Amino acid sequence: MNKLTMVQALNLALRQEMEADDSVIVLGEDVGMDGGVFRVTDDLIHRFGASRVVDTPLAESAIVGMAIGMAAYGLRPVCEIQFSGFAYHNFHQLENHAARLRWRSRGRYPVPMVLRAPYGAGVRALEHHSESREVYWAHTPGLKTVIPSGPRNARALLVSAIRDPDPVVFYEGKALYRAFREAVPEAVETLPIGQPQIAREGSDVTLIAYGAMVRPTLAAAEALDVQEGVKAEVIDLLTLSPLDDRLLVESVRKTGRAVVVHEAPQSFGPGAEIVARLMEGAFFYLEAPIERVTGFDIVVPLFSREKSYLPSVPRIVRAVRRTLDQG
Amino acid sequence: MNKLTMVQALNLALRQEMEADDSVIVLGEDVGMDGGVFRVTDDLIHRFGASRVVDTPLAESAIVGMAIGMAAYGLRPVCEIQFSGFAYHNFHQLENHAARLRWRSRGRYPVPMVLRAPYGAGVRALEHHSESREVYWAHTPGLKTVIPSGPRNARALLVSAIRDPDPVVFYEGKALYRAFREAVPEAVETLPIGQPQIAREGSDVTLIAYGAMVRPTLAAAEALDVQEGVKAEVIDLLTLSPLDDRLLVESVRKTGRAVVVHEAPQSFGPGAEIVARLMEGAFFYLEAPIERVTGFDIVVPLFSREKSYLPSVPRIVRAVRRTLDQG
Amino acid sequence: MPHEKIVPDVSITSLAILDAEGKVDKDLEPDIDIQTLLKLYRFMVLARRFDERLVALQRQGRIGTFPPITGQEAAQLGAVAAIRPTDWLVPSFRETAAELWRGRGLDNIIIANNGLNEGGIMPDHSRDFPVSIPVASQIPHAVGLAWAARYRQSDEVVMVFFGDGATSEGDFHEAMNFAAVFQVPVIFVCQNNQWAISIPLSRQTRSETLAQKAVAYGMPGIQVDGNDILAVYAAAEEAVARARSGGGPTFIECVTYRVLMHTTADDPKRYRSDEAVDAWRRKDPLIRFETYLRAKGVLDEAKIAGLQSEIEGEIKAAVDHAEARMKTMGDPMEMFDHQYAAMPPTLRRQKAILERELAADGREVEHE
Amino acid sequence: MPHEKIVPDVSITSLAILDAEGKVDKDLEPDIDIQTLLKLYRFMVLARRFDERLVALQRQGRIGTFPPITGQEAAQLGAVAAIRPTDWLVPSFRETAAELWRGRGLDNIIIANNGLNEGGIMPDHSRDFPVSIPVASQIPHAVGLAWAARYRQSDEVVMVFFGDGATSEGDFHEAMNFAAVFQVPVIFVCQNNQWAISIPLSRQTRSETLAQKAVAYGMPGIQVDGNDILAVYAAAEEAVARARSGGGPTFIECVTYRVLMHTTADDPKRYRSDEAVDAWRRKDPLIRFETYLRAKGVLDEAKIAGLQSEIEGEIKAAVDHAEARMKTMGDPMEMFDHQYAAMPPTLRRQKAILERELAADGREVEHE
Ligand SMILES: Cc1ncc(C[n+]2csc(CCOP(=O)(O)OP(=O)(O)O)c2C)c(N)n1
Ligand SMILES: Cc1ncc(C[n+]2csc(CCOP(=O)(O)OP(=O)(O)O)c2C)c(N)n1
Ligand SMILES: [Mg+2]
Ligand SMILES: [Mg+2]
Repeated sequence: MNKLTMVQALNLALRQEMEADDSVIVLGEDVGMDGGVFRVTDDLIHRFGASRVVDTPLAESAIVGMAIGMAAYGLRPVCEIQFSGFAYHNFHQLENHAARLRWRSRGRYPVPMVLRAPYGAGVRALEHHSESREVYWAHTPGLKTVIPSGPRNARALLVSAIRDPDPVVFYEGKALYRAFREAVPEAVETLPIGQPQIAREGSDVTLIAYGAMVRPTLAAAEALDVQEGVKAEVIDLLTLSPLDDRLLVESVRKTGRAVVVHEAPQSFGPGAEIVARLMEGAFFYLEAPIERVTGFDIVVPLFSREKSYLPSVPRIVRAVRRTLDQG
Repeated sequence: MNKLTMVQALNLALRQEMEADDSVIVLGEDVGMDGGVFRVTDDLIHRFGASRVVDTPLAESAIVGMAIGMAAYGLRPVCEIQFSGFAYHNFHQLENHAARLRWRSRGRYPVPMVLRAPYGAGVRALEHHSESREVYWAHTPGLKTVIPSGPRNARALLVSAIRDPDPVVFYEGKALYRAFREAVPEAVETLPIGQPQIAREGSDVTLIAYGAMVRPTLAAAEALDVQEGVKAEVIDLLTLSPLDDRLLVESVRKTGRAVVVHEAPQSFGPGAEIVARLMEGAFFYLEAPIERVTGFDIVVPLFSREKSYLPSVPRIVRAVRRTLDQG
Repeated sequence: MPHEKIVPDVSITSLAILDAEGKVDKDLEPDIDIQTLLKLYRFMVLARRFDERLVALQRQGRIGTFPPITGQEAAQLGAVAAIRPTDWLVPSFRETAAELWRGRGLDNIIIANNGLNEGGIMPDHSRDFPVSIPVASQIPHAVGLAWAARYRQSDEVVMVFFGDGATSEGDFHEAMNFAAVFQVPVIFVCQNNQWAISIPLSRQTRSETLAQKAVAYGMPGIQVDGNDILAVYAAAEEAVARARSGGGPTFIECVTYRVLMHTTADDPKRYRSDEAVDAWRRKDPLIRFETYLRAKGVLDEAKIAGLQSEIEGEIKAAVDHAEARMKTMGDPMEMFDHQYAAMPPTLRRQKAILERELAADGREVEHE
Repeated sequence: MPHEKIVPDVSITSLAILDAEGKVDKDLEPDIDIQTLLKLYRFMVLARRFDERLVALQRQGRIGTFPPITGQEAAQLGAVAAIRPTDWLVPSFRETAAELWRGRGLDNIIIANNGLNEGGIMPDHSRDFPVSIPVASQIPHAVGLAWAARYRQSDEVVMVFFGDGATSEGDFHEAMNFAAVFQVPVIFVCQNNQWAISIPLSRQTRSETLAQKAVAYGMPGIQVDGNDILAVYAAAEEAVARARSGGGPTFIECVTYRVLMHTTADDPKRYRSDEAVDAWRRKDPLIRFETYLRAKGVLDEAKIAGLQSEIEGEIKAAVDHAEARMKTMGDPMEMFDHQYAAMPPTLRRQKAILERELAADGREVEHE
C-alpha cells in the first residue's frame, strides 16, 4: 500500500470517483490549473478536462448556488471553498437551499453535493485562515458535517460523501494535510457517514475528539498510559452531525469519565453537545464532571500566538488527570 | 405607566435613543416609509427624516457592511434584517468584520452597531420566517447576542445594546411582538447586557429559557406550583452570549435539577452550552440529568405543523416531572 | 490612445409591440398560432381570477399570507410560454401565473398557502423548482441547472424569474457573472414591478434601466413592456433560441407593476398613492391582450363569457378539492420526512419523543 | 416606441497620459508640483525595494506568507496621492504602497507579517482601515464611512481598493449599488492586475472592461492605464473632486499586472507563462515614471543613486527595529485583548485558564 499524505489521499478519492462516475464534477476557485491552493485537486484538470474541473470566478455564494443547481439536475458536484473562513459568504445558500431543497420539494430534488473546505489552525497562515467553526453547519438541519482525522479515513469518507444522497460539509484539517503519511489502499474504500470510531481502546476515561485534534488526543492517551498507566479510550467522531452518540454513551458508561477536545471556541462549541448527550445518556455513570479542552472564545490569534491558543498534549493530559482526581 | 406591546416598546427605545443621540441611525429594508414589516420603526422617518431612517436597497450584506463603516466612523447604526432567516446573507460581514474590527485594529475601530432581527416561530408565517438559530451568533467571538422576553426588558435591553461599544445581535421573538402588553415607563431604562435574571424564584428545580420561550416556561412553573406544589425557579437568560453562568450555577447548586427550554434545534443548540456550564459548575449538586425541551433537528415545518414543533407548557411540565422523578 | 471611448456600443433596447390601447405593431407581431394565443389568454384570465380568489380566501382566514400577482400576468406568461415542457423553470415566490402554465395544480397552491409541506409535492418528471423565498437566492441554481444540462449535452434551457429588488442582491450579480463566463443557457427574466415591498425602483438602483445591468457581464440585455404579452413573448423567444443554440444567457427586464399589496400582510397605503396604482391599472395587460384578440377576430363576447364561467368552475372545484384533501393532511409526524434520504439515529429518537409527547398531550386532553 | 435604443450613451473611456516609453501627452499632463512628483517617485522606489526585501525575508523564514505588490506601484500611489490625510483609505490586502504613502510604518508591516496582532496597531487619528483579507468584503465599509462623513457634513471622501477578482463577489455589487443610490463620496479603485491567484481576467468576467461594470449602477466609470501614474492620478483627482463636491461615487479601473506570485505561498508557473510576465515587465510603471521625470529635468542619475541608498538604509533600519521590537512582543495573554471593550466573565475565566496552563507548561518543561 502506498503511504500517502492527506492531500494525496483526498486527491486519490476525487480521481477515482471521477473515473467511476461522470456525474462527479469539481468546481471552485483555483481548483483547475492551480490544482487548488493546497493541491488537493492537483492534476485533475489534466485528467478530466476543464468541463469537469471547473475554475470559477471568485464568488463563494455562486459556487455553492451553482452546485445546488447541478446536484438538483442529477450531477454530484464537489465544490471547494478555499478556506472555511470564507464559507460564511455562502452560508445562506447552504442553509436556505442545500439543506432544504429535498425537504421543500418533498424529495423531488435531493442535493447530493459536497462542500470541501480546509479548516483549523496550525499552519502559520493569515487572518481568517485558521478558524474551526464547524458548529455552524452541525447546528443546521439538513446538512451532514464530516471531519476526517488522517489520510486513510479522509479518503474513505470523501468517497462516501461524494456518494451520499445529501449535502455534506467536509472539513479538512489543514494542519493534517502534510503532517504525516498513512498507508492508503489503491482499491476504493468507504466509511459510513454518521459513525464515530474507537481510535484507541481504554477503560479509565473516554477522550473524544475529531479532525486535527485526534492526534494530540491520541498522544495524550499514550503519554498517560506510559507515564501513569492510565488507560484512556479515544473516540474519533469522524462525523460531527448528524451525531450518533451511542458509541460515546457506551464508552462513558464504562469509564465514568470524559474529556472532550476541539480547537473551536468553547462556548456553544461542539463539546457542549457532546457533554449534553452524555448528560442524557450516561449521567448516572459519571464519576466526575466532563472536561472540555478547547479553543477560547476569541478570534484565533495571528500565527505567532497560535500555539498557545490550540489544545496541546500537556493540556489534555492535565485535564484527564483533573477528571481522574475528582469524584 | 403605559401598557405597551413589544413592538411599541422597541419603537419607544429607538425613538428616545435617536432623540438623545444624533449618532443613532436606523437602516434596513422597509424601515422608513413602511415603518418596518412589523412596525418596529413606525413613524421614525417622520420624526427624524430620511437621513436618519434609511430605507436601503435589498441587500443584507451591504446593510451590515455599511453599518460597520458607519460604526467605525463613530455613528451608532441600528440595522434591521427583516427576518433572521435572511441574516445568513450577511454572515461573513458579521463574522469577518463586525466581530473583529476592534480586535484587528487594536482598538482603533470599535463597531458599536446593533443588528435587530425578528426570530422564531408562532406567527403562521412562510418558510424561512420561523427559525431560531441564535447559536450561530452566540458561537461567534466578538459578538454579543441579546434576546429579550417581553416589552419592558426588550426596551431596556435595546437601549443598552445601542449604547454598547460592541456589536450586538438583537433577536426579537416575533411571537412576542403583539402577544401581550406590559407597563413600560416613559423614562429611559437600561438593563445590563450579559446578565441573566431570575424571572421566578423557586427551590425544587431550575428552568432556564430566553426569548419567546420564557412565557411557556413561566406558565409551566405556575402549573407545577398550582397542581403539585413544585416550586420551580425560572431563569431568563436575556443575554445568550457572552454567557454569564454564575446565576445558573448558583440556582442549580440550590435545586439540584434543571430543564433548559428553547425553540432552536436541539443538537449543537444553546441548551447544550447551558448543560455544559452546569456540568462544569454544579455537577456535584445534580440529582438528575438536565433535560432539554427544544425544537427538533429539522427544518421548522410550515405553519400548520408549527404547534407540534414548538416546546409547549405540557411538554415542559412533563420534563420537569421526569427530572423530579429521577435521582 | 488617451481618453479614448472604449465601449462605444452598449446596445440596450426597449421593445413594445402592443400599445396601451391594444393596437399591434404589425412589423414586430410575433407569429403565434391561434390556439396558443387563446391558451395564453385563458391562463391570463385564470391567473387573475385565481389571484382574486386567493385574496378572498386569505381575508376569510382560509389560507395564510400570500403574494398576489395581479398585473404581472403578461410578464410571466409571455416568458414562460417560450420554453418547452422539457426546459426548466426556476421561480421566485411571485410566479403563480407561470407555475399554473407549467401545470402546477391550483389545489397544490392552496395547500401550500395553508402552511402544509404537502403543497410542495411535485411529480418526479417535473422540471420546475419549488418557490424560493429568499430574494435572488434561486438565481445561481438556474446557472447550475443550465451548466448541468449543457454538460449532459441536452438542449434544455433554464428560465429563472426574479424581481427588481432582487437585482440589488449579491446573488443576482454572482449568478449573472457566472452565466456569462460559462455561457450557459439561462434566460434571466426580471419582473420589474417597480416595488420591493415599500421600496420604489428609484431607491433600489440609480441606473436608468435594469436592462443595462447586463452590460456589466458582457451579456445581451433587453427591456420590454412587461404588460405587453406579445413583446415579452418575442423577447423571450429570441433569448430562448439563442440559449438553445449555444449563444449563452440573456437578461430580460419586463417593465410591469405590482397592482396589489406585496403580500396580504402588507398595507401599500403606507408608502404609495392610489393614483400611481390607477395609472397602471389602465395599462392592464389582460385588457390589452383581449383587445388584440378581439381585433384579430379570434375572441368575442360569447367566448369570453364561456371562458369566464369555465374558469370560475375550475377554481371552485380546486378550492373544494383542496379543502377536502387537507382534511386528510397535517399529521405532525410528517415533519421528520424528507430531511435526509435516510433518517439518522438522532432524528429517529426525536421522532419517537414527539410521538410520546403527542400521545401524552392526547391523554391530558382526555383527562380534562 | 418599439425596439427603441434606450441607453444610447454609456460613456466608458480609457485614459493614458504617459506612453510605454515614458513620453507624456502634453494636453492631458496633470498639474502636479515637483515636490509631489518626487515624493511619488520616492514612494514608488520605496515600495518596490521593500517588496523585494519582504520576499527575501519570507524566503529566509523571517516573516510569514505575504502578497507582493511589484508592478502595481503606480496604480496605488497615483490613486492615493489624490486624497487628503483627513480622507479615508480602505485597503484590501495588496496595498502596501498606498499604506506606506499614508504613513504606515515599515516595521508595523513586518510585525504584522510575523503573525503578531501588534502589527495592526494604528494611531488614534488614523483614517485608514486595517488590511482586509476576505475579498471584496471591505467595499461596503467604504460606503458606510462615506455615508457617515456626509451625514456629519464633513467634506471627507473615502477611497477603497480591491482587485479584478473582487468584482465577482456579491459585496462588490451591493456596495457599488448602495454608493450610487445614496450618492456618497466614495472612489472605487479596482487594481485590475489580470489575475486572481490562478484565474485570469477572461475567466473572471466576460465583460470587455471592468470599467463598464459601472453602467449597471448608473455611476461614472473610467479605465486607466494603471502603470501610468499620471493617468491614475488624473482620473483619481477628477473622481475625488466630484465626490467631495457632492457628485457621488466613481469607479476607476486601473489596468496593471501582478508581476510576482499571488503570495509567497503561490507558484505562478503552474498557470501562466513567463513570456506574458516579461511583456508586462517591460511596461514597468517605475521606469516609465523615471523617464518622464528625467525628461522633465527633475531627476538625474545622482539623485536616483542618493535616493536608492537612502531607501536601502531606511528599509534596513526598519527591519532591525522591527526585529528588535518583536523580541518584546508575543505575550500569549494578549490574545484576550480587544475582543470586547470590557472583558466578559467567561473570557476572564478562560484567560485565567490559559495563565494556569502556561504556568503548568512552564513547570513541566522545568521538570524535564
Ligand atoms: C434575502 C431576503 N431578504 C428579504 C426578504 C423579504 N422580502 C420578501 S419579498 C421582498 C421584496 C422583493 O422585491 P422584488 O425582488 O422586487 O420582488 P417582488 O416582491 O416585487 O415580486 C423582501 C424584501 C426576503 N424574502 N429575502
Ligand atoms: C472571500 C474570499 N475568497 C477567497 C479568498 C482567497 N483569495 C485571496 S486573494 C484571492 C484572489 C484575489 O484576486 P483579486 O481580487 O484580483 O486581487 P489580487 O490578489 O489580484 O490583488 C483569493 C481567491 C479570500 N481571501 N476571500
Ligand atoms: Mg418588485
Ligand atoms: Mg487581481
